[in-house]
Amino acid sequence: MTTEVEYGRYPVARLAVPEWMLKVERLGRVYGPFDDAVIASTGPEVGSSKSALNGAVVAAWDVSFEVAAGEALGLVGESGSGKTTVLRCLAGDVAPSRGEARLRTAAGDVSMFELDPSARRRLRIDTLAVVYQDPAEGLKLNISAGGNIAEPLTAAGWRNFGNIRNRASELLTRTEVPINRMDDLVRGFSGGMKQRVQIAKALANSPSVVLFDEPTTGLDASVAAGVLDLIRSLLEEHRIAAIVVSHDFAVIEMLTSRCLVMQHGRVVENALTDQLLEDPHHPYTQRLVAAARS
Amino acid sequence: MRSRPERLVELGERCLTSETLRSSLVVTQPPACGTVMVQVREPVRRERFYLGEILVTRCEVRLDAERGWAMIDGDEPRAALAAALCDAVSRTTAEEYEPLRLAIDELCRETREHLAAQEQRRWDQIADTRVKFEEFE
Amino acid sequence: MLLDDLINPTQSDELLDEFAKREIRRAMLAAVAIPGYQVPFGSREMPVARGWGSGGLQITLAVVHDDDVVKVIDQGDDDGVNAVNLRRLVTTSTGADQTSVAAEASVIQSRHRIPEDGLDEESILVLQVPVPEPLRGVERDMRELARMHAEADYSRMWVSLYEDKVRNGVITQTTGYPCLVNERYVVATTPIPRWDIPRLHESPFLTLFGAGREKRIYAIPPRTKVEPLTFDDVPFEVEDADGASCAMCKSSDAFLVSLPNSDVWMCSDTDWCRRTREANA
Amino acid sequence: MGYVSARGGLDAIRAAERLVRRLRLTSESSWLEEDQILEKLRLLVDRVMGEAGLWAPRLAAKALRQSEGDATEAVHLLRAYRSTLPRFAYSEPADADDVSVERRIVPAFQRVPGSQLLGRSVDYTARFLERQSDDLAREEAEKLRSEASGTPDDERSEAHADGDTPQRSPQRLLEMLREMDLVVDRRRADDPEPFDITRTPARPPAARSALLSSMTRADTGALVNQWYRNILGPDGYLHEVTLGEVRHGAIDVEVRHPVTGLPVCVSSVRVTEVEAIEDLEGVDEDRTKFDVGYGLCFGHNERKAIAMANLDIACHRDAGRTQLEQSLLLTTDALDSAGFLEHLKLPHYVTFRSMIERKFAMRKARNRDAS
Amino acid sequence: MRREPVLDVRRLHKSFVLHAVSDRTVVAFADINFTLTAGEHVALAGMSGAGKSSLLKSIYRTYRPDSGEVWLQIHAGEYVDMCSLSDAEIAAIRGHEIGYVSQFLRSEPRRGALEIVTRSARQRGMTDHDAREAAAAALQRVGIEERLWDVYASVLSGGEKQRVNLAAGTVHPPRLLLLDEPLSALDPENRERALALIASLTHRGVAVVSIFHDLEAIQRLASRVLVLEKGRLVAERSPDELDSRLASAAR
Amino acid sequence: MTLSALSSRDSTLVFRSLLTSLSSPGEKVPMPTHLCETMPPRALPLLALTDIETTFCAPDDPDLEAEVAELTGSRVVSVADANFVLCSTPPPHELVLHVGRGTPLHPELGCRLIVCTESHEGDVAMRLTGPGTRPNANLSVSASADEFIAARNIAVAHPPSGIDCWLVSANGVVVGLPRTTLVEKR
Repeated sequence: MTTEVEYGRYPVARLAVPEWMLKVERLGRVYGPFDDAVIASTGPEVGSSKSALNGAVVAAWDVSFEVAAGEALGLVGESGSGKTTVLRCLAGDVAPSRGEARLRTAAGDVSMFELDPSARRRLRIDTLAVVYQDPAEGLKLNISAGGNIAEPLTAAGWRNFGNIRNRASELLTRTEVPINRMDDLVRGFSGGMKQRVQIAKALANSPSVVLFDEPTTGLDASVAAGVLDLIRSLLEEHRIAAIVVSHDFAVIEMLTSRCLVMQHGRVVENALTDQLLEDPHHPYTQRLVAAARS
Repeated sequence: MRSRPERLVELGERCLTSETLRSSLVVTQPPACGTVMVQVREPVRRERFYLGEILVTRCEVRLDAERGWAMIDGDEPRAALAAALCDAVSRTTAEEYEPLRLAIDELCRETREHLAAQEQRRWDQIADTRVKFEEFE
Repeated sequence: MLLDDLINPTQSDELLDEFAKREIRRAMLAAVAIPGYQVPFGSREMPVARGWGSGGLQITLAVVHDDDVVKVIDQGDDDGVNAVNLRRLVTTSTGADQTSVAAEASVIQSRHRIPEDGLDEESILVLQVPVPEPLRGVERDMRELARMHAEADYSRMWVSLYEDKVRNGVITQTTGYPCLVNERYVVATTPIPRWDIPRLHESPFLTLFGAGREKRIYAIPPRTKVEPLTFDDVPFEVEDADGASCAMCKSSDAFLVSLPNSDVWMCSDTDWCRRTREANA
Repeated sequence: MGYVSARGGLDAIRAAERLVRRLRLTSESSWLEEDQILEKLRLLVDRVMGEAGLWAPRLAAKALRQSEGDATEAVHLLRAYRSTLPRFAYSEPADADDVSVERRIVPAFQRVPGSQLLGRSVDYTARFLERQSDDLAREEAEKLRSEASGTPDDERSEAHADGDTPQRSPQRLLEMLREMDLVVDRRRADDPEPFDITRTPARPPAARSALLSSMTRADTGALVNQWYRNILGPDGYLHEVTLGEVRHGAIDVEVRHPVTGLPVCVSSVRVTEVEAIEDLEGVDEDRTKFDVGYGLCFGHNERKAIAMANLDIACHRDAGRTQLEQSLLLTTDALDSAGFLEHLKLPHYVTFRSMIERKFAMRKARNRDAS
Repeated sequence: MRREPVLDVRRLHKSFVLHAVSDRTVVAFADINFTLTAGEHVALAGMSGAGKSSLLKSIYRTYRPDSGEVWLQIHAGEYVDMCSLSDAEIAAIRGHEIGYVSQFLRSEPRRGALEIVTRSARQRGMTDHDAREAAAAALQRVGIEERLWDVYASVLSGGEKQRVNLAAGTVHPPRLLLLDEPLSALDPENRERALALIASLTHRGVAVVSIFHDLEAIQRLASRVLVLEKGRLVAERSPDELDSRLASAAR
Repeated sequence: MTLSALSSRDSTLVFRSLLTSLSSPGEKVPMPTHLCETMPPRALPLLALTDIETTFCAPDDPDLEAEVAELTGSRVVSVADANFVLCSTPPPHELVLHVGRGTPLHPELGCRLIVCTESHEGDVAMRLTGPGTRPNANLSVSASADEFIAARNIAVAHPPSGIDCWLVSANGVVVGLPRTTLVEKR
């Protein structure tokens, strides 16, 4: 064989890796009183996120990750694994029990969980957007598509009717919502169309981070494919740092480059998406992948 | 304070017949209506809350050095003044007010008896409405 | 009765005890210091129904002394039944004088109008407010409403204007047009007509708003920015009477109301109308 | 001063006032005595005092007479009068355990220490309208009066000797359940100052003391409706509770004497008190225990106290998830709701004019778009 | 002076633990060592299941090796060990330095060929404009007609897909090109074109590790052949030494 | 005792002076002369506005503090908890930064600070802008009040929370500085 070089001989290159936009450290959310013993009494080894000691539910524990601009990170797991809890903590809908989430903003890094609620809500206007599984959560159904987009715009200080209309129609066009539906109430839209409007609204103020919570679950397969495709294009185009929560490997494979696999509130595996699909290590991941491939 | 207003007024009038008393009396706060907010401690959390106000008449007098104060139920200016007067008199030590002090003691005793009798009467009326059960061993 | 000699039975005309007035005054001072913010206060029950001006009445009673001259109007009318009723209560309980001429009044209590003229730096305008919360139409939960004001988060208000304009071609808000005061708080301008709104902006006089039922006092100090909420490119429109003029005084530059199903218009400000007629005569 | 009363607004008002007063005072029947109202319309007086938040039986009777029996109007008269009064003091905290009962039932148990004491209640009486003539009624009254004075003492003592003697302040069921460790213990260690709804408007999220005060002063009908609609109404999220206790009785009001510093009893007020036992079934609740709601109001008004106890526990369990609290705080006051309703009778022609103007503006915009 | 290697694979091991089958361990390959310099083309040969594809995927880090090192040159004189890089670093390296052409185009719904190849070029660090031009040139090189450029790749024929794949992998010459049966579905004309393309890349200094199923391709392109057997590297041959037996084994 | 309780009418008059002063920041508003002649003017705001339901303190004037408490029933509490704080001389930085400013949800809980100055004529000229101020509204303060204004500016920097101030001169002229007034050195 040809190996003549000796171990360690190579000068090691330092790689330029895109810097994180969102960095989550040791995030945990427990429902009910807890201490170390309660935490230890839950998790994949125990087979439950509910403690037998006091019934507390450790919905998520010790979740850490980073996402860079232009990168999409997946959170995979079955329902109840804790992935949506993580997303909701980041969205500000649920208060974490522990941990830190740092967000890079134009004004410098902020520790999201340390912000007061109002500062937290301000982040949601133009820095961190969420696309919920249920469009009813992210949209006001009895308001027009344009009006839904006008909300984040006016929150960000837009005060010109014509400019708001133009921006809304631009976003709706980009998300492939027929422009003649702009003034119709969202209530009358199909599921896929509602989801597109929700995405348009999320992008209204060009956020740097977007959280997707099962963005295509509940949509017909063909509609879902269209929405996924749209999301992927938008992620590439806007260099958004995205977190995609899904139980569906097809979604994860399509959108993300890296993934965390969660089970019973813990991260059991953490790898590149193609690695997880082709070379899953954890028994739970192997099971999930086998199920997805069959 | 819970004596019947007419009895208080009677006694007040009697006090005012004393020339000495009249001359050393100053009504510092004439009888006036106002309210008292009723605080209740409830049993579930042992928290206090405000039940509502009650209407009272308040009066304050000064008899020589003695401060007399009264707050009585309802709109009863005369009775309140009388009660404040009695309150002041009851704390005096001067010999000449002794008869008044005795009369005040007497009114207090009478009031206690009256309230007790009233209470008993009410109780008697309702005692029969108690549900009786067969005794068991 | 000897006791009676010591009792001085004075029947008071006061409608408010002294402590209540102090509380209302403290709330008013806070309202002036934080223009547009709805200051909660322990609104007392008045001899008039909640909704008949109990808030405005409490403010007036806490402001007025016997050197004041008061004008009380309802819909611009000094002789409206509610105006008459309130004027009677104010004057008898405070000893203040009364007038129908705004320029002569130091305190003007009004329901739903600002007099057409006569208000100056010496005037205090007291407006009766039935519903003080301008955001009620877009949010029902009071916790959320409080938050929106605290954070100046009025985007949903803007969305409702957007929707209105999209759906109806115009902004259909009628009276009580929401305004942004001092670039901070959105207020309900009571139901005064849009006609009166521009007069709140940088006005020479102090305006005090009293909502008795909802137990809120707010204020617009003199010389304060008051902007009706509208888009930069959608002009704010006052009521248009299509060139009509008052059947009695011929004014066309005053707020006019019409008789049902007719072309007959009349001034809503009756004293203005009277004075105009006298001047014309 | 320039004051010109061009039209007869003031005259018309005065005439209306005179008309009401004359017809009230000169009606055919004899003058309605305060005592009559106090004794014969006892429950109405109680209700008015409760909703007014002012215990003043004589004034309440006067108010009812003046309002010709309109309870809400009477409440208004009392409250407006109260606005002219200074508040002299806050009473010493009265302990609800010291209520001296005149009626006490415990639906949750058949036999309880201290007995079931039915007291003066028509709950168990068939509701037949008594149609006898006034003369017959007077006759019966005379007869009863003479009998009452001759009630044999031994009969009474027998009643007392039978089994456990009824107590004036029997131990409450809540205490017994506590001894059985069946109740979630929510007793607080601290002692926060009560919220005063007459000084600060109570708005959600509010302290429980604010809710209790709001409910105790609420319109009886509104409170009952609030309870009922939360069982059958569109948001139906209330439980049907088991009543632990329903009591009616008197409690002393004490004020500290400024000179001696001792508490002095200035009055005794009658109250109705209710404990509502709630079965817990929430995921975060201790299902092995009960929780208890509490109601207490002026006078004899069981409907209000029961609704209040139900809503107290409902509100606690709701914990701000729905707008129940806001409903209770903001929509149950008799004068707030009635006053706002009545303001609709005021002239609104300025607002209406503005509304009409917008209708035409909308049409114009629509025509513009169409063309 | 000896040329520095572009790739140095050392003591590389990979096995799979199948948790669903009583945690059985299956060895993919073990103790693989070889180096590759710029412009060198190494073909992997061996029976099916010998571990060829696994080795390729382990170098690309789609598989996570159990142990060993994969040193990749990324600048003159500077290396990274693919086995010890973080996920984010791998992601950065992959797009930039390594081209990977598999047998099958992973179906990307609603993407045209031009878009796919352009994206790949952008990942190599080209500007949007340059990437588009480079993509067009790459597609022309592999013989995809312009009328198909905007057609969703998922509806193209197997051979067309494979060519799109090849275009994407080679659009901007990577430092290291990994080829896993890139020609299997091509007709003779296009196969010829692809072979020429790969050969030209090698000439331009791209290091190639490949798996071909036919002897002719290996002999035309490879400078060396590494023979794997049951996961072991058993021999190194020159392409000329390959006999038809081995070639068929490579299949 | 130098103070006496205000009559209903006098309370109204004092209140009106205070209302005018807050409505027109910077304007010199006299308080009723007949009261200023018999009592220290600085006590008038407290006598007119406080009662059993308010809290206050006068940290540098304990005698006056005790008298006001007795006359109005207002409770004496710490600087941080007081609804009203009276300072007989322009207060130090720490005190101003220590008084309550309310919260965004309840800005009305911010403290009212009554500060005595010798007169409203000083060496340091300030320009006032904001709601209620007249064009060219200004204020002249002494050097010691200058420091107080600087601290006040910090305390009102995060609206709607903040503090509202009255500067009361020895002769009973009051100048209001609500939190919305921007005070800048000229």
